Amino acid sequence: MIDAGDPVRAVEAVLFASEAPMSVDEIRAYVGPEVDIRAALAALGDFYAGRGIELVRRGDRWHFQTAADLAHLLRRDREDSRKLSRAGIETLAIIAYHEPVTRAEIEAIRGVQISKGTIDVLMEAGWVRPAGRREVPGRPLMYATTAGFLSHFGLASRRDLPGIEDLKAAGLLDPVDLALEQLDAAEAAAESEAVAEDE
Amino acid sequence: MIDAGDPVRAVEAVLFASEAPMSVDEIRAYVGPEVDIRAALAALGDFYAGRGIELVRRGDRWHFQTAADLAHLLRRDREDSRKLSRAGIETLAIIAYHEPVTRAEIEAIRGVQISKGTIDVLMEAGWVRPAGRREVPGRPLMYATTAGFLSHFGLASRRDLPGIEDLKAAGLLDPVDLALEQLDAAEAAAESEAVAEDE
Amino acid sequence: MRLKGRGFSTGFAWGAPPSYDRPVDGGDDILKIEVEGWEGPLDLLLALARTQKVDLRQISILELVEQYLAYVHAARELRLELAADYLVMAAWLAYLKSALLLPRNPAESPSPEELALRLQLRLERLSAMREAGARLVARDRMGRDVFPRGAPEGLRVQRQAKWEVEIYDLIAAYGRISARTRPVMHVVAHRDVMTLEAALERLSTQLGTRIDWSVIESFLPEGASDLFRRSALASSFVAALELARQGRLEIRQDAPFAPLYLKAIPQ
Repeated sequence: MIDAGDPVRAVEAVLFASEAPMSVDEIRAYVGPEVDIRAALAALGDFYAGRGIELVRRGDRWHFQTAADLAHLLRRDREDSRKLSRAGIETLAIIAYHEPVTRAEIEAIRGVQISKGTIDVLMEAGWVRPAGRREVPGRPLMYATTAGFLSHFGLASRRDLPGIEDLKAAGLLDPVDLALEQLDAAEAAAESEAVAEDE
Repeated sequence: MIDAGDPVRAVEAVLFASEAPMSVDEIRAYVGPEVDIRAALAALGDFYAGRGIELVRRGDRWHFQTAADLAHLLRRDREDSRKLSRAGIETLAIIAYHEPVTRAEIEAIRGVQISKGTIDVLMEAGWVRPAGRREVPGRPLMYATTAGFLSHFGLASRRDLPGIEDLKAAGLLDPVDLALEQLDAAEAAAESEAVAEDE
Repeated sequence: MRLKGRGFSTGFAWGAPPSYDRPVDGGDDILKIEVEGWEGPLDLLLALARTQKVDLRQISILELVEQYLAYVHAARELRLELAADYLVMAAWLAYLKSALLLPRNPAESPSPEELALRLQLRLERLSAMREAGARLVARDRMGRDVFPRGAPEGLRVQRQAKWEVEIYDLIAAYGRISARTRPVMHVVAHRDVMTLEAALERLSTQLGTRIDWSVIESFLPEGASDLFRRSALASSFVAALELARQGRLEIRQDAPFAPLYLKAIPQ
């Protein structure tokens, strides 16, 4: 039987009441500095393993959610409002596996320009954020994924992206060399336009 | 050890994800007709007894909530240091020197209108309180300072506030010519009488 | 295939070019083309490469080039207006094909083999990303497969403003208000002055008793206060000017700021 003493109860209550995943520091701000929060989280994780509710880690944040294998019970009359276009899914995957990447780099990988709205939709969903500028001519904006992305797709960290180690080993996640990828002048022109748009 | 089998897990997940307390019939609509929901609820109730989360019954509906004795953890105070606006300081000074005063009187003394928010801020800070109504047409609310005001400013009583003479000696009044200073003296006398009256 | 004008419905499909005899799309003899479905020439190349049914690493680039060119050719025969980038890719692939087939020019860099390898890597990367995207969206997703708590109590941060204000600020503010709003009254203190009229009379009278040039100060009353003397001097000077205008006296000054002498003009 788990020790239901104060620290574990406190962390359990705070995470349970929270509207968003919480980092250890955020939890500490509520339960107090003297609590060993990592130990409490470990105890809670063991305790909830296999139950209808699970404690999960997403990035450096923790939260409770329903067990995935019970989705069929809960999904009824909930419709997936976030249907992503094919371009959206690919763009999201490229950002997640290559981050930070510029729009021109995403376009080089996909071999086609992406419409302005594609990244906007991903940002609106809270999965993608601007992440500084690439220090090359034009200083194009770079994009990266967010904590919300990890949490939505059930990833503890980017290392958990499916197959990322294999892709890395195969050299398929090497930085996109725009100069090499630009197979033709037309694409190069299109990309420099896109870069200009980003400004 | 509690049975973490399907019925209990299912009810647990459904109640957890629900946005409102659920009746047995509502739960059944999610988990299926073959499930003994009352038994599952009883098992969950036992299981969560004494934890940071509790299963509670409200009428004929059930829901999870944070343990009542931990409610204090769900709130934390944060102090933001902020500068009181000039209007705020002046209004507080006028209330302190002239209390009880109505808003119209404060404005007459300041020579400038004050916004509604100014007195609200002072009340929120715990320095000013409503102090009855002036028995004149419109019955305007009067304001006075609080014990919190005295303790914040390290005053034993309002009589500790320096009078006009003290302010002058401290160079806190703009230089004025001789005739005006005599006028001040007369007013200061009148004011100290007024203060005495208030005590 | 993206077409200019987008005049085709998304369900449009057309048959494979006659020269194209390889079964595609899982045994289907027809290469179905969603007109709006192709996302650029690379996408089309990847779909064509898939028809080789080998690992992308073992793909025959020459064969792929043939497939692509045949495809573009067929599209043109059908008078479909291909977007420019498809044609640019076709031109580049035709160049690559000839470079791969013709005798090597060793000075040329990058070599045709390297270009072919890059194309293959691009296809691999696009394929990998497409697959990764599919795996990503198939995961247990929040709000679709797993659910957060439906009615969290919520955590509250109570912001308490800690007002930075000292007793000094308060008192200084009151001083400021007092200074600002007290009724402003100007009282001119009573002072002894010699009026112009008095000075005129005094000067006229005294002038008759003097014979020679006399300094103006000698006309001022003896033993008066300093303030009164200054007033008397000013008034006497103006009176002297008036009398000079009337032709009753002369004024002499040897230099700027030198003593001022007065003398009556005999009438």
